[in-house]
Amino acid sequence: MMPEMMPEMMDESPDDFRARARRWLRDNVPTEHPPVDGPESRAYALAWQQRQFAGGWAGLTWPRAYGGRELPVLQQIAWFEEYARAHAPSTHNALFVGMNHAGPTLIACGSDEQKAFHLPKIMQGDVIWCQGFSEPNSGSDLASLRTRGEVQGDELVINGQKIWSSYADIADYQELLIRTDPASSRHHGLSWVICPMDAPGITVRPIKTMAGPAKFAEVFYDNVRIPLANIVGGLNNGWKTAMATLSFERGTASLALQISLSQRVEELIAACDDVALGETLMDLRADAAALRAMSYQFAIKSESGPVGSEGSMIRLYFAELAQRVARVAIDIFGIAAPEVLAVHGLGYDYFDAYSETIAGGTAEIQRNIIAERVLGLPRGSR
Amino acid sequence: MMPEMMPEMMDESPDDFRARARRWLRDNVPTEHPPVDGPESRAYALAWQQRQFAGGWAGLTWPRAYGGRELPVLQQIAWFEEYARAHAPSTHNALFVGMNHAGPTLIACGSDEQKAFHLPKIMQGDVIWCQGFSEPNSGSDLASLRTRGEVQGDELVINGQKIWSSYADIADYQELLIRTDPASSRHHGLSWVICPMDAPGITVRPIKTMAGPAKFAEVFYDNVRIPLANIVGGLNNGWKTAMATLSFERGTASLALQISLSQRVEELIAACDDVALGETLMDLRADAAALRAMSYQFAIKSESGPVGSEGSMIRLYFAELAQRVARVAIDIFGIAAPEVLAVHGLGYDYFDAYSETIAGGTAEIQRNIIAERVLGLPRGSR
Amino acid sequence: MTMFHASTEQLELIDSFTRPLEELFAPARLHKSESDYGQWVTGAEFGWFGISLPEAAGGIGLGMVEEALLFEKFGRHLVTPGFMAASLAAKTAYLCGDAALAQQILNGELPVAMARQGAPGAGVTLVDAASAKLCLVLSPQGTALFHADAVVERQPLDAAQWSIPLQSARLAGNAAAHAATQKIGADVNLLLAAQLTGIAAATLDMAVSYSLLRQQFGAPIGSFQAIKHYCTDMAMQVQAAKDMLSFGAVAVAEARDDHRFQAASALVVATRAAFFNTAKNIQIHGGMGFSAECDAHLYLKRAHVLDTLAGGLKASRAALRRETSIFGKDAA
Amino acid sequence: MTMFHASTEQLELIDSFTRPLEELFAPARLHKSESDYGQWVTGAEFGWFGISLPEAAGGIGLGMVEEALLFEKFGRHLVTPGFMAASLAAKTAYLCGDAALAQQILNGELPVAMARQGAPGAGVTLVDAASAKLCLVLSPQGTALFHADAVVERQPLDAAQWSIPLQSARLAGNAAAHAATQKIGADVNLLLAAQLTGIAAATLDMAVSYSLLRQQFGAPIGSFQAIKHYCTDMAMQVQAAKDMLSFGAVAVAEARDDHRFQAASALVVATRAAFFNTAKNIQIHGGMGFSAECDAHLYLKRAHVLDTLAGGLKASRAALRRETSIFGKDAA
Repeated sequence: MMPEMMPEMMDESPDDFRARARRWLRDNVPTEHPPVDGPESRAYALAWQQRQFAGGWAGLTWPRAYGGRELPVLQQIAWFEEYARAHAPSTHNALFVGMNHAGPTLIACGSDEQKAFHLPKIMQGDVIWCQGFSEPNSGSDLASLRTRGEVQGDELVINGQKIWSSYADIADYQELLIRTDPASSRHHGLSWVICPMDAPGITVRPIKTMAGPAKFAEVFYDNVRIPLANIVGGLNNGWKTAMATLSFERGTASLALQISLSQRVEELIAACDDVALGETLMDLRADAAALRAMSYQFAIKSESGPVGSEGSMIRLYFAELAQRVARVAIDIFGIAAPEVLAVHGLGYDYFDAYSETIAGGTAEIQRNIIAERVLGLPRGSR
Repeated sequence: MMPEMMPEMMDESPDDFRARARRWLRDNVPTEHPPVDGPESRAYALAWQQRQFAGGWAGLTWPRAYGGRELPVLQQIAWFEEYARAHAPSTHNALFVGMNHAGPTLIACGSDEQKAFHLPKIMQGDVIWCQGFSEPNSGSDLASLRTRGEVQGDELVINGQKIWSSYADIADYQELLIRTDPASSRHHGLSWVICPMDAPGITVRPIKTMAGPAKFAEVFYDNVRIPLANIVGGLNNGWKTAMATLSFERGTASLALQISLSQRVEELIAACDDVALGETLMDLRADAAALRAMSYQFAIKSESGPVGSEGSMIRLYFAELAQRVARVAIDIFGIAAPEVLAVHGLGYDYFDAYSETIAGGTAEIQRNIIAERVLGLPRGSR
Repeated sequence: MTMFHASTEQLELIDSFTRPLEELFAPARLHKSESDYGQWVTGAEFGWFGISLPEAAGGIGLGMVEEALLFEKFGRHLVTPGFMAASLAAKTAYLCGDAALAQQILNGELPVAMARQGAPGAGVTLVDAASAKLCLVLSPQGTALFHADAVVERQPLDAAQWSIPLQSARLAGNAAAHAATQKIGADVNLLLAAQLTGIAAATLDMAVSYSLLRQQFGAPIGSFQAIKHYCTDMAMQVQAAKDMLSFGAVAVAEARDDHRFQAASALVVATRAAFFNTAKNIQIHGGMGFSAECDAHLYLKRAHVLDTLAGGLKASRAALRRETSIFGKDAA
Repeated sequence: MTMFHASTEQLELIDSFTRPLEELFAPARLHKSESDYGQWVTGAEFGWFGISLPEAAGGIGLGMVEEALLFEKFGRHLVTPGFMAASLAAKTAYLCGDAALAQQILNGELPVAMARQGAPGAGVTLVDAASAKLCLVLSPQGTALFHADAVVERQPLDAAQWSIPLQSARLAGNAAAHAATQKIGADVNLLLAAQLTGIAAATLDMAVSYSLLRQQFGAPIGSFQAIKHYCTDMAMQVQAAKDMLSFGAVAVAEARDDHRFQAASALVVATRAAFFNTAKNIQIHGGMGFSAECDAHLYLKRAHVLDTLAGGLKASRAALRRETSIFGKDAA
């Protein structure tokens, strides 16, 4: 299925692009609320992705060769802004890993075969991906991971355990980071592997969170056999591949979330008549505006070459702003109000916000990374 | 000169004690504002100490043998509360080191001769003491200090440099911490020495601070000769002696300041009609009450035996509360108001408050100490 | 001798008095059942509802210092706010001269739930009320004890979200209180502060233990400065909350002039301590702290419930504003 | 192509345009003399007062993006707010049609001081005004340009305290403005935000340099996590303030619908960044940071002066409240 191709897209103005996006979203955004977890959330996410793809709105910056639109990142931002404005389903859903981690990683490091096979499936809403990086003893210290893949012929035999794998229970594929050189340590000797979740030997145990839904899971690997051809970026070169993924996550992947955060702040401003909280809300309003300005800057810079660890700063700024917004919301509405919890996966859930400074590397580790890589401060022990 | 001894003091009730303190303060607190630095501040501080001693209010908890009153620490607290309530001159003046560092250290570690000679002089307002611990390269890392004292016969010959020595330019004596074992490192091989500030070879260079007054000084030692008899607590045992001093500082020494902070908060509450700041002020009011409760608890415990590093917590809590109070004051009054700066050395000066988390060991080092000694967390690199 | 803080004897007494908590009220129980009403009779039998009422009235005959220490333990164990409701209800009935009602509450015959009303006529938030026969309503007007039936139009909120049954409801227009008083505001503040202090203390302990245990980068995370400083900040919050609670409880017990000021301060300090510590505890526990299996979120959620019963931090600050500090300008 | 941020070319242009700052306006100069009026003519000669005015009017003919970048540099070098007064005064005169007055200001013939008035009839705070011939008064009513004599009853505040001459004063009752406008509120906010951003950036640089240099416990203090995290927080403040400034300046330059919202946001973000970073910079410098010899306090004090000229953070927030975000409810 090819996306509908508007003839005017080639040379339409930014304003026209926006207007067209707004119209499409007005007519197509689902009115029913997204299910929070389980098979229903899979079906919902895939259907919504399929509709976007059919409308020509999926993979806006992805390569044309694999069905993407190869548009400038500012168009992508404009789309996200209209997307958030239209209260479209949160991008932080079951499609997130595919669209924002795995897809971009394949674009950057995948072989032609890998790209040709997987990118269209992701874009068209055929598959769900999940992440397999963290381990019980390697939370913030990713380089210490121990799940191992032994090369046997043209296969890897994988044994070990992953944790905090979001949507693993409903995923088709996993981006799996494992130790493939048994003699290696730290960030050497790892490989980034495409793991089909239906491979024999995989057991998934969902983890309920303090926010309620079981979005995360533990994944156990018992002699799971995966072809060597599923390695992305080269055997024992997984750290570099993984860093590419993380830099995407930390950069623009959360753009739509960032923008919907601005919107959330405006809702709170409208709902709040408390003077002291009103001052706090003005700080949040300004900070959300700054976050948008930072994201634009990052996106613009990322078009003219690889960007550094500044993405980590934006990610952390977003995480802490999201927590401050969630906290003010509960101060305004109280614990009994539906405006506070389970607000349809839009990232506004007060409890969910606690994960923002934990998932994808704790805020403390992010601060170390920024201090060392952006500011050039010396490594010390942590 | 012996202090006036009220016959009823022996068995007067706490309420009577308070009432008597209040009457005396009402009649005796100087009306003129204390000079902030220089010889005038010396004369003012000594005269006020002499008046308190003559009234029977100096050295309330000090040993009777040396002219003190040996009263329970709760009487001392009651005195400080009445003292602050009467807007008496800040205890953080030129007498502070003598009354709160050097005096208590001598009581704890001094020889009978040292106590007999120095304690009455301090209590009676005859002398000013200053501290000589920090060095330019040993700020928070006190154990790294390098000013050395070489034993020659019955004398120490001292060479080196100290910094952040408050009131050194007007002091008679200095509590001086130096390295007396040249082969030693870190906290071994130090000695705590009584250094007469008129000894040949001493040069004092006052340091102006961001708050204006030159309360601090650098002190240079060029072959300064001091009798071995001036060592307190034993040769090469200075770390232990110094820690005794610091524990006093971190415990009850700041009691009067803590209490005047409560008073300051009440002044701000009376002056502020801003709703948002009003909420902040209620937090400060409650926190100042908690500080008082903590200080009482510390004082009560310290009477039944040595107290641990909890004093560090109180000191840090005070420091950060003082900064928050100073910040709200400037938010209420603005930068052009006399209520913000140089408020007569009462510790309310907005700029002065910046030193609270630096002087006597930075807040960061204090947090390490608390984590390791109070909570039992493992030492790491800093 | 003038007292300012709880004595060692009082601390030891309450330690022994609350020994059953370890077994009966392990916080992890809340992963399975959100309500403590199964333990209601146990609470009554231990005398926990009447610690500060005279023995002649069926109480234990101790004072507010002991009661504050007891409820600090209750906070640590996330005991239902119903126990606080029972204690305050018995006291309200007793003060209003209804000794029989007080006795029934103390016996455990009439389980009590607690509700908060923001303003007269406004709705109430009702906590853990399924089995309650009575409802103690806190409001700016004081403490009022109603028959449970007086709380109507109950709309359940998802219990799993807050790890305790919550309902939004309304006081029936014609409801008459069995008993009501404005005299125990300081007691209310102390019991809330005590439980919040217990939560702050328990999460500090959890955080320190985990920091010693959890290894990352080849060392316990407690050896890293960031974690150390979090723990220190938590410890300072606990120290402030505990000493303020103890100081406030003695002031109330001795009926000192400043007792209402001290109790209100205790609530403001303890509420902030509980929120700070429960959040930092989750952060220190990392991904584990965010999982439902970990106890960390139970403490956070309970802090919110207790804060809601207090009317919110804003209301607690407003209550403090109405008091006069002994260091106020007019005090000199 | 739609612009959202300052271009590389604009950044480079301003870099070259401000090269003299390094030599002429080293922040340490303020340890000796608090006023920059000795450099007034220099500022005029460099064209710094009219960067965004048309060349025909005697300006440089660039826009608000370049002007914001220029004033960010001025913030870094703690250049007197008088330069901001000159720029805004020239613009006010120009917009009111008084080209001759604008020209005299641009020439440096008429030095300008800046004053803040909280409300009509209220007193003003006057900054660095000794040699000024004109006074630009900022108030919620807009920007008004007076003869310096119109500012009366001047009471000097201790200049040494704030490292710049400050006076509290009053606008004479019969004073008539030479020119006044309500149209350049966004420009005012941007120039204030720019200087505060420069302060935040300069103190970040100072803190990082010192953290690399200063040794304690046998290692540079920048290797300790607490210092690292302070520096990171400072860097995030700078990144937010800089990008917000650049984004806001482009919005103003392109007269976008949301330009006032963006400029007001820039001021709120930059003010908090400046206060956060100047305070943390002092803390990181330890005892040295508290000494008068160190530059650290100069930045803190200037942040307060600029915030005062903005009317205070509270007023800046109130100004932001009056604007509508493009993400407001009614925007959809």
